[in-house]
Order: sequence, then C-alpha cells, then structure tokens
Amino acid sequence: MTSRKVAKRGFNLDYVMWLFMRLSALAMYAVGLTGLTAALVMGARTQTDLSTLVRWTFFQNPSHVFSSDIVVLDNFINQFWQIMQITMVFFGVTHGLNGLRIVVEDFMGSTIWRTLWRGFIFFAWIFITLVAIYVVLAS
Amino acid sequence: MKKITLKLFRYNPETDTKPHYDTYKLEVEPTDRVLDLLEKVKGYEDGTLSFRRSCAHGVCGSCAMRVNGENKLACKTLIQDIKSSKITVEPILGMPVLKDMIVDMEPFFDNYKKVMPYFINDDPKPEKEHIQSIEEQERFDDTAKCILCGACTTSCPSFWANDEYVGPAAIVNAHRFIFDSRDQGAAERLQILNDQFGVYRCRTIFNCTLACPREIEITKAIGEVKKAIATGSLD
Amino acid sequence: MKTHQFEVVVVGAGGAGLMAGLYASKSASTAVISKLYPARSHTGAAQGGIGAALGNLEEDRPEWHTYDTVKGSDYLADQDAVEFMCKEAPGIVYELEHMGLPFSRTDEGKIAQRFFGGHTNNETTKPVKRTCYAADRTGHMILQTLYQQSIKNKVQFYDEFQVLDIIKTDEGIAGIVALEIATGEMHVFHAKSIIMATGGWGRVWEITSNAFAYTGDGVAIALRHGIPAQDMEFFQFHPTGIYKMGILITEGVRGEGGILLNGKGERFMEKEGNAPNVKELASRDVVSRAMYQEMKQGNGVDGERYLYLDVTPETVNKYAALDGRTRPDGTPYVVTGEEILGKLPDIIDFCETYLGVNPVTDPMPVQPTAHYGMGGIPTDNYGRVVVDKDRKEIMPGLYAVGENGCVSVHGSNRLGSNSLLDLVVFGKFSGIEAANHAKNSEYIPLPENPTEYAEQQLDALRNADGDERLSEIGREMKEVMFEHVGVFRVEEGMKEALEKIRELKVRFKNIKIDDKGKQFNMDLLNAWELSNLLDIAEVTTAAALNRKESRGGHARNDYQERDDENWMKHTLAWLEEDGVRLDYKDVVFTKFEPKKRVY
Amino acid sequence: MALNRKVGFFKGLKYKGGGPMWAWVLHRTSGLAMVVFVGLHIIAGFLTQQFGSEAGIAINTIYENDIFQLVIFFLVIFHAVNGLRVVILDLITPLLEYQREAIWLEWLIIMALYSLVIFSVLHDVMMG
Ligand SMILES: Cc1cc2nc3c(=O)[nH]c(=O)nc-3n(C[C@H](O)[C@H](O)[C@H](O)COP(=O)(O)OP(=O)(O)OC[C@H]3O[C@@H](n4cnc5c(N)ncnc54)[C@H](O)[C@@H]3O)c2cc1C
Ligand code: HEM
Ligand code: SF4
Ligand code: F3S
Ligand code: FES
Repeated sequence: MTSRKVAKRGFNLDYVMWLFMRLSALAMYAVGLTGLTAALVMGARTQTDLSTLVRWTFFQNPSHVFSSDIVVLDNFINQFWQIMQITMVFFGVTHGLNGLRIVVEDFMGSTIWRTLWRGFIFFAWIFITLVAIYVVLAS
Repeated sequence: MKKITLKLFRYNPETDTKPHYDTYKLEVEPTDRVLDLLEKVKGYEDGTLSFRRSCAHGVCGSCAMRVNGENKLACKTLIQDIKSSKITVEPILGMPVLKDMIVDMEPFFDNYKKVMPYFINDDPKPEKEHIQSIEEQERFDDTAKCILCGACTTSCPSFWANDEYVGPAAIVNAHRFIFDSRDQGAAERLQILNDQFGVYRCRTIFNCTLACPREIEITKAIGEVKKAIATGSLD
Repeated sequence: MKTHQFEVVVVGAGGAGLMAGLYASKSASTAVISKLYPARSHTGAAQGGIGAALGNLEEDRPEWHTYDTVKGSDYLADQDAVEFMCKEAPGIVYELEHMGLPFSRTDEGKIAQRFFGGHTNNETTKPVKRTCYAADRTGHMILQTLYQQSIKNKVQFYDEFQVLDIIKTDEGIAGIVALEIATGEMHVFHAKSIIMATGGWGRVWEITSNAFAYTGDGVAIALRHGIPAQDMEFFQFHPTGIYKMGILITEGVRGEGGILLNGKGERFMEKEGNAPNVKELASRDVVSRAMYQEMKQGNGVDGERYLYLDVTPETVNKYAALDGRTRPDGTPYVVTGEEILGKLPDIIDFCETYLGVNPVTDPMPVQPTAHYGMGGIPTDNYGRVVVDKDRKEIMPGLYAVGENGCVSVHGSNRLGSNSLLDLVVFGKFSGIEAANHAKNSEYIPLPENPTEYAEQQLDALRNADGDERLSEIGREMKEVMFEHVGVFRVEEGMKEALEKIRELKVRFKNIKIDDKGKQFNMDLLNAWELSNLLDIAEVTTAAALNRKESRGGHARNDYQERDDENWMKHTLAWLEEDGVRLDYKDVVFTKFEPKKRVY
Repeated sequence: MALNRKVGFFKGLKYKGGGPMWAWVLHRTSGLAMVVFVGLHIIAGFLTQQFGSEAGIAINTIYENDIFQLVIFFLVIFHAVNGLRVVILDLITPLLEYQREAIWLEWLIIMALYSLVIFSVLHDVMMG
C-alpha cells in the first residue's frame, strides 16, 4: 500500500485536551503505582489500613498520612517524592477540572453560563493547584 | 402466530400539543418485521400513523426508529428476534419530531454535507480506470457501506448532549474518502474534523457501532480519523 | 402555493435522475425533485452490477454485448438503441470510476467483473465476465457516488416533494406540480424541460423485490395526459427472490457458481428445454419459467412453492468440476466459504436476517419475484418522449429515463446488469439534451390555475368518505396480478384479472382516508399511489391479454411460441375514459435477424 | 410544530445502549464525584492545616465513614479501570474491534479489585 501523508493539523483546544486527558490518565497510573509499590515496600504491607494505603498511593506526603503506621517516614521526605506529589496534583486536578469543563460544555450551549462556568473552572484550577503545591512544599 | 402488544409513539403536530402513546394488540408471524406491524396498524387500524419506509429490506435507510429503546431499522428487525412480547416503537432521538415516527433529517444531512462527502481528484483523468489494489479498496470498504440512515448519530450520547457535534455518520462518510487511495481531499476533511465539534466530541461510547444496521465498525473508523489527525499519516 | 422557475426539472433522484441532473446542471439551472431523500432511491437496492464490455478479465467486445442484449430481449429491443448503449458502456463505467465509485478490483487493480445471465462470448458461446461490480452493492455505490457528486456540484434538490402532475397546456409542457410532503403545500415548478425518472412499478404484484415507493408515478402521470405507455405487458420476474418476502438474491450468486436445485435435489436447469448450455446463467425469463414449471410439477421443496439456490462451496465446486469451469488463468474453479463471504456480504446478511439461513452452509429457499418493468414511457436515445407509432412526433420538453422510460433497450426481457447501464447512459444523454432544449426555447406560460388537476385528485381522495380500506384494495390487486398476470399467463386468467382491476377501480372511489391533515399525510399519498398502481395494472393486463404469443417476460400457456410474423412489434397503450386503447409500433433492426433463442 | 430535539440526561438514559454506554455514564458520574471529593478534600486539608478549622475536620470525618468509603472506592476503581480501557482503545485503534471483550475484561478486573476493598473494609470494621 502506498503511504500517504497529510500535513499535521493546527492547534485545537479540544484535540489537545483530548490527548491530555488520556496522557494524564496514564501519568496518574504511573505515579499511583510507584507510590503504591513504594508504600508496600516500605512497610505498609503489614501495618496500615486501606484508606491510608490509598493516601500513600496518590499523595505521598507525610502530613497527608499523619496517622500512618509506616515506621520510616523519612524515606518519603525527599525531593523525589515532592516532585511525584506535584505531578500527581497537577495531572489529577487538571484532568478532573477539564473533565468538568467537558461535561459542562456538553450540556450548555454557547450562553453566558458557559462563559461563567469556564471562568469558575479556570480559577478553581489555579487555586487548587497552588494550594496543593503549597501543601507539598510547606510540609 | 404470536400475540404481541405494540406500543406506538404518536404525535400529530396539527392536533396534539404533546406526544402520547397508542397501544395495539396484534397477531403476528414470528418472521414478520416490525415494519410489517406498522403497515398492519396503518392499513387496518389507523391510517393516520406516519412513518418513512421504502425498500423494506434494510438498504435504503428510511426506517430508522427506536424499537424497545434501541435504534433499529424497522424493516430489518424480526419479531422472533425481539425477546419480549411487548414492542414499543418510538422515533429516533436528537432530531425534531415532525409527526409520529417521522423526524426532521435536515440537521443530519447538514452535518453530512459539512465533511465534503464527495470524491476529490483534480489530476487529469486516466484513459481507463484509476488503478487501485484490492487492499487499497478494502481500506475503506466498510465505511462505503453507509446508507445514511442516521441510526448511529441519533444513538450517540455525545450528540444528544451537544447537537453541534457532526456525529458519527458524518465521520464515517469522511473516513470513506480520507482513506480512499484515489482521493486528494483528505487534508481538508481532517481540518474540518479537527474542530471543537469534530471528531474529538466522540467519547468512544460505542452506541453508534451497536446501532449501525450495516454493521460498520464506526468507532474504529472514528479512531482511525483521530489517529490520522494526530499523526498526519493515513496508513 | 409556491412557484419556482428552473430551466430543467428532474423528477426522481435515483441513478437515472441524478445522472440527468448532474449533466443538465452543467449548463442549465436545474432542480431535482424527489419524493424520497435521494439516497433512499431504489437504485441503492441493485446488487449484482453494471454491464460493460471492459474486457478486464477476458476478451470482450461491445458488439457481443449488443448481440446478447438483443437476444436477451427476444429480439424486441430496438437495435440502434442497444448498439448505442453498449458502445457507450465502457466509457460511462470509467466515468463512474472517475467520480470515485469504489468498484471491487481485480488482482491488477482494475475494475472487477463477474458472470451474469445471458452475457456470453459470441465466438465460444460460453458465459463472459462482463458485469462490473462493487461486491453485491453496486447500485448502492452508484447511487451514493452520484448523490455525492451532485452535492459537490451544488445541484439544487427538493427532497420529499411528491410530484403529482405535469402541466401540459396547448402550447406544450410548462412544468410540474409537486406536493411538499412535510407541509402539504403545493409547489409549481415552471420549467422548459422536464425529465421523468421515477423508477418502476413492481408494487403491482404481491411478491416483489421492489420498494414501497415503486408505484409507477411517472408512467401513471403520463398516461393521464394522453401519453402512451409502451410494452407494459413485459414485466420481468427475477428467478431468485427470498421465499414469501420477494427480497432479491442477486444473479451474481449464480454468477459465482450458485446452483438451482429442486425438491429432489436435481439441477433442473440442465434439463432439455431449459438451458442445457449455460444452465443457471440463462436469461431471467427462461430461468423463472423453468422454476415455475418445476414447482407446478410438484418438484418444489417439501411440496411448497419454492426451490433451492445453493451456493455452498461443496455444491459450487462439485458442479463447477462437472461443467469443467476454470478461472481466467486456466486453473479449475474452486471456491471457499471465505471467498463467497467476501463477494456476497449483503446477500449473506439478508439471508441471516430474514431467513436465519447462512448461505455459506445452507441452501436458500427462493421463488420468482416481480422485479423490473421493461416497458414505460416511449423515448428515443436522448430520452425525448415519442408519442406516436411512427416515431415522428416527439413531445418537446418532456423526457423519460431509467426504469420508467422505454427506449427500448430491454425489449421483452432485460438482461441482468443492463438496467444500471441504461440509467447512467440515457440519464447522461437526456440531461445534456434537456439542457440544450432549455437553452433554445422559451418558457411556456403557466395556465391560470396550474395546480387545479392535482388538487382535484387529492381533494377527491381526501373527501372520499366511504368504507373501503386502501390496504384491502391494494392486497386484492396484488394477489390477482401475481396469480394471473405473473410468470405464466392464460386468456381466462387475464380476463378475470382485468375485470377484477376494473371492479377495484370502482371500489377505489369509495375509499376511506383516516388522515385529513396536511403535514406528512402519507395516508393520502398512499391512496394516490394506489390509484397509479391500479392504472398501471389495468394497462399491463390489457396489453398482455392482447398479445397472443410468448416472448421474453410475457409467457402464455395458450400461445407458447414466439410469433414473429404477427407480434414482432412494440405495444403502445393509451389509458382512456372507457378503458385501454392499444396500438403497435415497429421494432428497429440493424444487424441481427431474429433467431430462436436457446441458451 | 415540531417537537424539541433536545435529549435530556434522563431521556438519554432510557436508550438501550448496552455495556459501553453504561460504562460511559458511570465514568462521567464517577469523574464528577471525584472532582467534588478531591476538591473538597484538598480544601479541607488546607483549612485544617492552616487555620485548624472545624469545617475541614468535619468534611474529612465524612470521608472516614465506611459506607462512604465503599462508594468512593467503587467510583475510583471503576473510573481508573474504565479510563484505562478508554485510553487503550483510543490510542491503539486496531484494538477497537475487541471492544466487547474489553468490557468483560474491565468488569472482571473491577470485581477483583473491589472484592479486595470490600474484604479490607469489612475486615477493618470487624477488627474495630
Ligand atoms: C433489488 C433489485 C436489484 C437490482 N439489481 C440490479 C443489478 O444488479 N443490475 C442492474 O443493472 N439493475 C438492477 N436492478 C434494476 C435497477 O436497479 C433499477 O431498475 C434502477 O435502479 C431504477 O432506477 P431509476 O433511477 O429509474 O429509479 P429509482 O432509483 O428507483 O429512483 C426513483 C426516484 O424517483 C422518485 N420518485 C418516484 N415517484 C416520484 C414522484 N411522484 N414524485 C417525486 N419523485 C418521485 C423517487 O423518490 C426516487 O428518487 C435491480 C432492481 C432491484 C429492485
Ligand atoms: C488513574 C486515574 C484516572 C484515569 C485512568 C482516568 C481516565 C479518564 C479518562 C480516559 C477520561 C476520558 C475523557 C473523555 O472521554 O474524553 C476521564 C474523564 C474524566 N475524569 Fe478521569 N481518570 C483518572 C482519574 C481522575 C480523577 C482523579 C478525577 C477527578 C479529580 C477524574 C475526573 C474525571 C472527569 C470529571 C472526567 C470527565 C468525564 C467525562 O467527560 O465524561 N479522573 N478520565
Ligand atoms: S454509519 Fe451505519 S448507522 Fe450510521 S448512518 Fe451509516 S448506515 Fe446508518
Ligand atoms: S456513540 Fe458517539 S461518542 Fe463516539 S463511539 Fe459512537 S460517536
Ligand atoms: S425501508 Fe429501507 S431501510 Fe427500512
């Protein structure tokens, strides 16, 4: 079969976000699985309950798991895990709020409500991301 | 012979302000089509019942309706294939209902026309046919089967939610040309589909594929179009 | 009432109408009016393919195609027209391909071709692969392609407008009257040229492969304006319709090696008197008659009125070996289930849906089904309507193409795959001719009240408040026609049918219409369509009754032989107040002298 | 007058679309639920940490509830597994042919994971 090429298409928010939704989903899997494995390796296997384990999986922050039974918290207090946390927060929040945007835009025509929602989602995105990053860096 | 209860969506714009349902009890053969039942009701019970039909064997695309909540061609759905003895027939969703089962198909055809659903090749014509290998022809054989019945687009929740979405049928017909090795309009069609209301409105919900009476792998075709946009390659 | 003005108006958006519209719109303002969305036209149901001597797989020539068509027509076709069509055929198939039509391909990437009944190599008399196909949905692809090209060329469509009448004043054809189905509003299209392309009328018969929309509107409208219909007694019964439903199983199945078997498992087509040479690939009238005889002799399957069409690989290979059939490269012809699936996907789908039978593993129950009207509005090679028996008087501005026209290239029996060809060839030339005519003429002024006649007809129906059911009248008509004016005919039967039709016409005046509304009043339109069918049934029966011979699609038990001496002529039928008036016109001969037809 | 063409959410739900459609509906619902859950969780944590707010603690107490946990775990697992199916099918187009199998597989995985969760939560409840 002959190979045919067409020029790549220009920027389109819906395409970019479509791709982002999928890639961020994969990224969250990556971070989550790393967190989970690490938590298990570092002792959660025997010592902790389910919800704590989930907290470790998704947000490996010492202050997030104040009641944790994991003995050696120190292993989690380093820059690697901070980066992991920020990645998780960024992808999770962006993914979730963009999801919200998609749902809203599906059910709302181009009215003023749509614009308001967009604005609201944008500020919520900035706010939550910043707050979360602050929590990560401050603890 | 089998006894069934037929429940029909009724709406007459000239006399009704809102739709209602009529129920009929019929004796039918298991090999009767849903279309035969509608004909029976129209012929012997109530001549005002209105629906579109022509070919009566699933190739013209006139008779897409919701049969027991699912998009079907009335002429391709046999009574023996319906589990229940109660059959509800309603118009397809997402298009304005004009009368009984008849919906306004204009929005559907408008979307279809948006994707340039026609062969484009500005080269000088060869003396005989264009040469195209069997494999090249098979590349778009599936999507060339489309009979424009609308069952797919009107079963798509993404389309229900936002009727500006061009819908699966339009993408299927774009696919038929984008992947035709003789055609030269792929770039423009991909441009059109890479739009806010284009192919990325598809959420891989599969209702379309399940609804298609021609058994076209619609979601796959849409996926291939998405991939072509992302990679710039048509292989 | 709304009035529009176009130089050319095409009525019907099937293969013929779209082709005509495409060509006319190149040089004249054109509207295409159709009671269905164009993509719903019955051309989309055509399965097997379109005939053209491309010679992609083996040697073939347009002259052979011409001879086969003439022979197939039982010498009733006009040979100049046939020659014209067969010569144009390869060019027009290439043209369709250039429009993007996705034909199936040969290994070399050329358009694929298959066997079809009656198409032969004239030197060896063996079947020849002449029918170009796109799997078993060639008609679908033609219809879609032409519709797509019409969109590309911005042809103006009026979808779901039912044409009820042509406006004919003393000066000539001035336009047409159409009902906008969605609103019930009348529209007048003022035009210089009118092309009728409304398709066939198979709904006259009980078992038919034809669409609900095949109600012969074009022919009936013409008849009401004193225009004759030609050769209406010749209606083709396709041998293989799905038992009881009539849904078509394409001749392509036999082309791919499918075998007809009777209840005893015998291949009856090879019997002496049927078609010992080409067997299943004989022309349709021959096969239908053979099947009918088998069933009459009690050889139907389980004593029922059906036979088997068997395309399972075992059967195909067994008989291909017996016949010594080979592939183009000389190797023996052997098929696999896969291959059949690939070439006949839709047929397999139909059988599974409607019969619960998979043709790759089981035989299909089939019976002859009413399929194609060879007759119609008489025209010349440019679609111009010729109204007299001497071919002198044409009706300026009126054209007819496709199944509702009669050029005549099919004579008394159409060869498979010649209809799609007829549509595009004559569609093209009538489109060009209609635009030319429009360029060289003036609009004929509309009469005072152009919709009067159409409105009268509708009002009469709407206000008819009797007690006859439309569906009942329709059912009785279909039954009597299938019984007595079907595959085989005899004097008494046809007389009975004619009487019945006349009785039904009287009863029709006393019908009851439930729907009194304007929008989508399908009840009313169905009544109008039934009145067309009744007219056509009457004309068909009267013409058949009068033709005292057997020829092509017209087979009589009481006159079993072809009678060239008295009947080598076309029938013209006028529908008049007190019945049908018949007259006859000569057949055009060029090269081929009538011979006895053996396959 | 033609009837309005708008298809409301509940009207749409009556359509018999089968497995993939329900998966989508649940995906959407679970996605939104998580937005609310994660959003509130972050804010609650922030409030508690920064201001020692009672409201923050109140919110987080709801999250400790067993029933709530069973629900949210289901939603999270479903969203994650179904999301993975969608991502795989979307990015590797040829696999779209196996979508029916994909739905089965997905539910198998969800059931397996979710039984672990149920087991664990019940275990915790029993053990006090
Ligand atoms: C099942 C089947 C299989 C066939 N297979 C083959 C094959 O393999 N090869 C072959 O050569 N031939 C085949 N034929 C024959 C061939 O397909 C038809 O004869 C041909 O398609 C007729 O085309 P047409 O353009 O005349 O009519 P159509 O395609 O039927 O178009 C008729 C048009 O007229 C419109 N119309 C009708 N009445 C009105 C009205 N009152 N007002 C406005 N519009 C109106 C309709 O809306 C429609 O658009 C087959 C036929 C059938 C039924
Ligand atoms: C491993 C974890 C996750 C995976 C694999 C995942 C995957 C996906 C995927 C593939 C989509 C599809 C979007 C589309 O169809 O266009 C999606 C949508 C969505 N996701 Fe997630 N997601 C995950 C976590 C989350 C989280 C943590 C949230 C919330 C904060 C979230 C909220 C949403 C929302 C609201 C949508 C939009 C739903 C819709 O469009 O119907 N997701 N997710
Ligand atoms: S893709 Fe299938 S369902 Fe959709 S319009 Fe075409 S034939 Fe109908
Ligand atoms: S149903 Fe709709 S969302 Fe996509 S897969 Fe089909 S178009
Ligand atoms: S009537 Fe043609 S598809 Fe049903």
